[in-house]
Amino acid sequence: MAEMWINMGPQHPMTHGLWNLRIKVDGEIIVDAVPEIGYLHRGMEKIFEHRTYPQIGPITDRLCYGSSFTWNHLYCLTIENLMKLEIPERAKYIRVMVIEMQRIASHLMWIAAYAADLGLLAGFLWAMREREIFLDLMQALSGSRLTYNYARIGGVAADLPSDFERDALRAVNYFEKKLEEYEALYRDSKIFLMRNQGIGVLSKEDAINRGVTGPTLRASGVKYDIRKDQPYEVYEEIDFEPQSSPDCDCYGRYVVRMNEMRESCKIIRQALSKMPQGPVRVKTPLIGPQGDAIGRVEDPRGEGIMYVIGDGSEKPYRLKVRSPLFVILSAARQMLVGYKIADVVAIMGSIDVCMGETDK
Amino acid sequence: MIDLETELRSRIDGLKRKIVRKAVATCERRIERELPEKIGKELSELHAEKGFIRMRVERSSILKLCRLLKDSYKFNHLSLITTVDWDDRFELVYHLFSYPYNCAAEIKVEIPRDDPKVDSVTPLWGGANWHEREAYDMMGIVFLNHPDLRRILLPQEYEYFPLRKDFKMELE
Amino acid sequence: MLMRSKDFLAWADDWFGRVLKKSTLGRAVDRVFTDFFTWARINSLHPLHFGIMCCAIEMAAASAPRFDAQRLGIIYRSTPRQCDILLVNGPVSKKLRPDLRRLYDQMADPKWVIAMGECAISGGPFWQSYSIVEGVDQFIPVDVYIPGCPVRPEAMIEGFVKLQEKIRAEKKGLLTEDWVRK
Amino acid sequence: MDLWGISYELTSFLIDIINFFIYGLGWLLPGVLGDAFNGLGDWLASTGVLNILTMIVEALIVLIVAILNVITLIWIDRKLLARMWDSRGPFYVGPLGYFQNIADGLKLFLKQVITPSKADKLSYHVAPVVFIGSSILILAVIPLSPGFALSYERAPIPGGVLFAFAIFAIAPFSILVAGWAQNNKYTLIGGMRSAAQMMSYEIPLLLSIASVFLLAGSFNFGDVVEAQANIWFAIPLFIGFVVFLVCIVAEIERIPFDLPEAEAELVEGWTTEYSGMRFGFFLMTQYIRGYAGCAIAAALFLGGWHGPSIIPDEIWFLSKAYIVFLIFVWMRASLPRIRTDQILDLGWKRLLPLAMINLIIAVAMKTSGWF
Repeated sequence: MAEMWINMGPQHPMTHGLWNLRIKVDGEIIVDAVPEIGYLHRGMEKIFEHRTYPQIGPITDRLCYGSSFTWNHLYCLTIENLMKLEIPERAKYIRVMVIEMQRIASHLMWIAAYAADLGLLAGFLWAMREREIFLDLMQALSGSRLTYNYARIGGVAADLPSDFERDALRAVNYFEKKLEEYEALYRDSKIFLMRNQGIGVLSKEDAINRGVTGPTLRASGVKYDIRKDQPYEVYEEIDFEPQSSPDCDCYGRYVVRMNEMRESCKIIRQALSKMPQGPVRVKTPLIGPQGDAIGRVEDPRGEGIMYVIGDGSEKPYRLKVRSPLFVILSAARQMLVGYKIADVVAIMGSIDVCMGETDK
Repeated sequence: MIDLETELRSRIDGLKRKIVRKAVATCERRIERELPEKIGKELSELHAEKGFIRMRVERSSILKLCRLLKDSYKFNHLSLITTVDWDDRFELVYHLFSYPYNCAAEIKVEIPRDDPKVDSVTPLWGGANWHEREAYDMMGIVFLNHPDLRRILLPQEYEYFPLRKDFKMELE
Repeated sequence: MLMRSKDFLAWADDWFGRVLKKSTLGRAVDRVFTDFFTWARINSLHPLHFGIMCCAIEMAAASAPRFDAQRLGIIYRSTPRQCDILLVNGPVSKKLRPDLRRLYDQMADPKWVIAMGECAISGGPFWQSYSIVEGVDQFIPVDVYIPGCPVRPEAMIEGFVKLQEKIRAEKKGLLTEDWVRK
Repeated sequence: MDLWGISYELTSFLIDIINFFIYGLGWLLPGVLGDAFNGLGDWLASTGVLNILTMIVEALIVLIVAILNVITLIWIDRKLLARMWDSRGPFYVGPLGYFQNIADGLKLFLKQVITPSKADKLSYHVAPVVFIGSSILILAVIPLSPGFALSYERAPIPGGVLFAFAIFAIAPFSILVAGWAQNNKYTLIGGMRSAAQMMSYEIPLLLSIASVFLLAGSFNFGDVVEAQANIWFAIPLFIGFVVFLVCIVAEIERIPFDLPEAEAELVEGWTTEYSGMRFGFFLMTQYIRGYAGCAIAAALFLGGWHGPSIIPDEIWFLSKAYIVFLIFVWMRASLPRIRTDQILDLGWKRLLPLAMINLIIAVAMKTSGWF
C-alpha cells in the first residue's frame, strides 16, 4: 500500500481533548507523526495580565481539568515566592494532602481513559467509580467537584471540615484494596502486557533531551522527582519513594503511575498524622512587588512551572506557564515512529494527555 | 523493625541531601569561577545562590553560553523559554535545570524590538523546539536555524502576536 | 411516458409525498405513528464522543457507575454520522470553529445541539479573549443550554431530560414535517 | 408435530379461507369469469402452490424467532456488561430496558441517510444489504430441535453445517467492499483488517469443525447433534472447542478481536461513514452473526437439544447458545483489544497447530472405534 497521511483529530476518540495528530502510515506502520495543537487556546497568559492577583486563582483551575488543584496551588506558590510570604505550617500540610488526592484522582482519570482506549471499558468504569470517592473528599473541602479554587495566596481557603481525617483515612484504606483489583485487571492480563510492553519506547537520552518530565521521564529510567529533589511545601519531612521504571515503554509508564498512587496514599496518611494545629491562612497584600519569581511543582503529568514578573501593581506584568504535556507532545514523533496504528492509542494514552494546560 | 527502617531511610536521605548540597555548591562555584573567563564581556551579570544561578548575556553569545552550560555543567533539561515584552525591548528568559547537580539556571537575553531575532537552541535541546515556536507564535520572535518555525497555538493565517503589549484586548 | 428509473423514482416520491402531505390520510398516519416515533427518538439519544474541556470530564463521569447516564439510553458514538446530539462541552476557539461547524454538518438529521457549561454558552471565564468564540450559538443552533462551570453530571443528565421534553413537545411526525433544518 | 407440519396446517387453513371467497365468487359469477375463479381456487389449493406458500410461512417463523433471539441477546449484552461494569445498563425503556434496542432501531430507521459525495455509490448501498442478507441466510439452516428446523416436506437440508460456514465466509467480502466504498481512510484500514482477520481465522475454524464432522460422520446439523446423544463433542474434542470459540469471537468481531471496528483508533472502524438504518443493519448483523455463532457452537459441541426432557428441546438448545454468548460477554468485559499483527500471530501460530492436534485426536478416536 502507498504511504498516506491520516488525520487523527480534532474529533477523534483517541485524543482525549482537542488536538490533531497527523500520522503518515505505510500500511499499518507509522513512518511520520506531526502533532498539531492549539484548538483549545484560550489566551490564558493574556487574560492573566488583565486580572488582579486574587482574580487569577479561579482561572488557573481551568488550566488542567484533570488536576486543577495542582495548578491552583502552583499559582499560589509562585505568588508567595514573589511576595516572599511564609504560610502557616498547617496550610502546607493541607496543601500536600490535597495535592496527593488530586494526583490520585488525576491518575485514576488517566487509567480510565487509557483502559477505554485499549478497549477495556471495565477499567474505565471502575476507575471512574473510585475517583468519585476522592472527588467527594475534595467536595467536602471546597464545595466543587472539579475546579476547587481551594488554594489561596497565603494558605488555603478554609480549614478541614469535621471528621475529614476519618473519611480521608477510610478512603485511602479502601482505595489501596481496590488498586490490587486494578492490577488483576491490567498487570495480570496477557493481552494488556502484549499491547504495552516494548511499545512507545522513549530512551533515557531522548527523554532528557526532549525535555520530557514527570511519570514519562521516570518511566524512561530517570529517577527525578521534584517533590524529592527540589522539595516544596513540606515534602522534605515526608517519607516517600519516587517511582521509576527502567522499561522506557508504555508498560513502564503504567507501572510508575500505579506505584505513584500507592505512594500518594502513604503521603496522605503521613500528612494527616503530622498535621499541626493552627491557622490555615495569613493576610496577604493585594499589590505585588517588583521583581520575578518562579514556582516549580511536580504535576501528575510532569514538571509544572510558573514564572511571574511583577511590576509593583495589583496585576502581574507577565505570568508564564510551563506545561508538561506541551513538551511531552513535542516528543510524540520519537515515541510513535515505527509502531502500528493500533499503538497510537496506547502510546498517546500512556502519556496522559490534557489539552487544557498544553494549549493554555 | 519498621521504625528502624524508616529511621535508616531518613538518615540515608539526609546523607544524600548533604551530598547533593555539596555537589550544588561545587557546581555553583565552578560556574562563578569559570564562566566569565569563557564567555567574556558579553556575560553582563552572574549571580548564584542556593543552587539558582542567574545570568544575563548578549544575544550574540546565547548559543555559546548554552552549549557551554550543557556540555560542561550538565544542564541537560531546558524547561522553559519565557518571552517578556518590556515596551522598548523584548526579553527572553531561559530556565535550565541540571539533573545530576540538581541546580537551576536562569538566562536573560535582551532583544531589540525592531529586530526580534535570536539563535535557536533547538540543536542543543530537542525540547526547545515547541517552546520557540510558541515564543514566535505569541510574541513574534524569530529564531534563526529553527527547523520548523510555524505558528503552533493560533491558526496559521493569524495576523497578530497577541502577547505583545500593544495588542490590546477589551478585557477588564 | 418513457422515464429513466431515476426520474420515475423522483416522480413517484413527489406524487406520494404530495398525496400524503395534503390529504387526511397523511394526517391520520401521522397521528398514529407520531407518538411511536417520538418515543423512539427520545429514548435513543446518542451524543457525539467529543470532549473539549472540563465538562468533558464530567461527561465521562456522567456515564460512570455513580451517575450512569446509560440508564437513559445515552451512548456515545465516535463518528458524527451516527449521532443525534452534538454536546459542546467547552470553549470554542477560533481555530476549532470551522471544525466544529463541519462536525455539525456531518451529522444526520434529526440532530440537536446542547451547549454544556458557561464556556459553550458565552465563553465563560474566557469571555472576550482574543481566541475564543463567545458562545457556540453564534454559528450553530443550540437547543438546550446547561449552565454550570463545570456542569455537574446530574445537571448534564437533567439537560438530557429537558431535551427529551423538548422533542416530546415538538411532536414531529414522519410525513407531514420536513426534518432537514433550513 | 414439527415446523413443516405447523406451517402446512397454517397455510392450508389460510388458503381455505381465501378459497371460500374465491369459490363463492365463482359460484356467483356466471360463465367464463366464474370458471376462471374456480380455476384460481383449484390452483391455490394444489400441492405445489401450497408447498411453496408453506415454505414462505416457515421461513417467516424461523426469521421472527431468530430476530427475537437476537434482540434478547443485544439486551443481555448491554445489561450484563453494565452489571460487570458496576452500572445498570438501559433501565427506563420497557421492562428492565428491554425495549431500548427497539427504540434504537426505530430511531436509526428515522434518521437521514447520508451518502458521501465521493463514495462509490453502488457498492456503498449494496454492501450492507449483502452483509445482512448473507447473515440472515445462516439462520435458515440452524435447527432449534428436530422439529423446529427449516425443511421441505420433512426432509432436512443436507449439508447444513457446510452451508452455514460457506455463508459465514461471505461477510469479509461485503465488509471489504463497504470499507472501500465509503472513501475514507479509517474505513479502508478497517475493511482490510477485517478481511485479513476473518480469512486467517476461517482455517482453524474449519479445521476444528472438521473433527466434529469426522466423529459424527455427517454434514447435517441433525445428524451431528444425534451423534452427541451419549457424550458432547466438547469433552473429547476439548481443544477443538476452545479453538472454535476463539475463532468464532474473531469472526463475529467482538472484543478482544474487534479491531476492524476499534473505536478508539479507527472511529467505529469500517462503518464510519454509514448513517441511519444502513449503520443499523451493520450493528444488527453483528449480533445476528453472534447468535449464529453461539447456536452453531451449541449444536456442534454442546450436544444441541439433548438434555433431560423436562424442558422442551428448543429451550435446551437456546439456553446452551445463550451460555456461550455469556462467555463472550464476559470476555468483552475483562479483556482489552488485541493488535492486528498479534491477532494474526495468534491465528496462524497458535490456533492452527492446536486445530491440527485436535484433528489428529479425532482421527485417533475414530480409528480406535470409540465413535
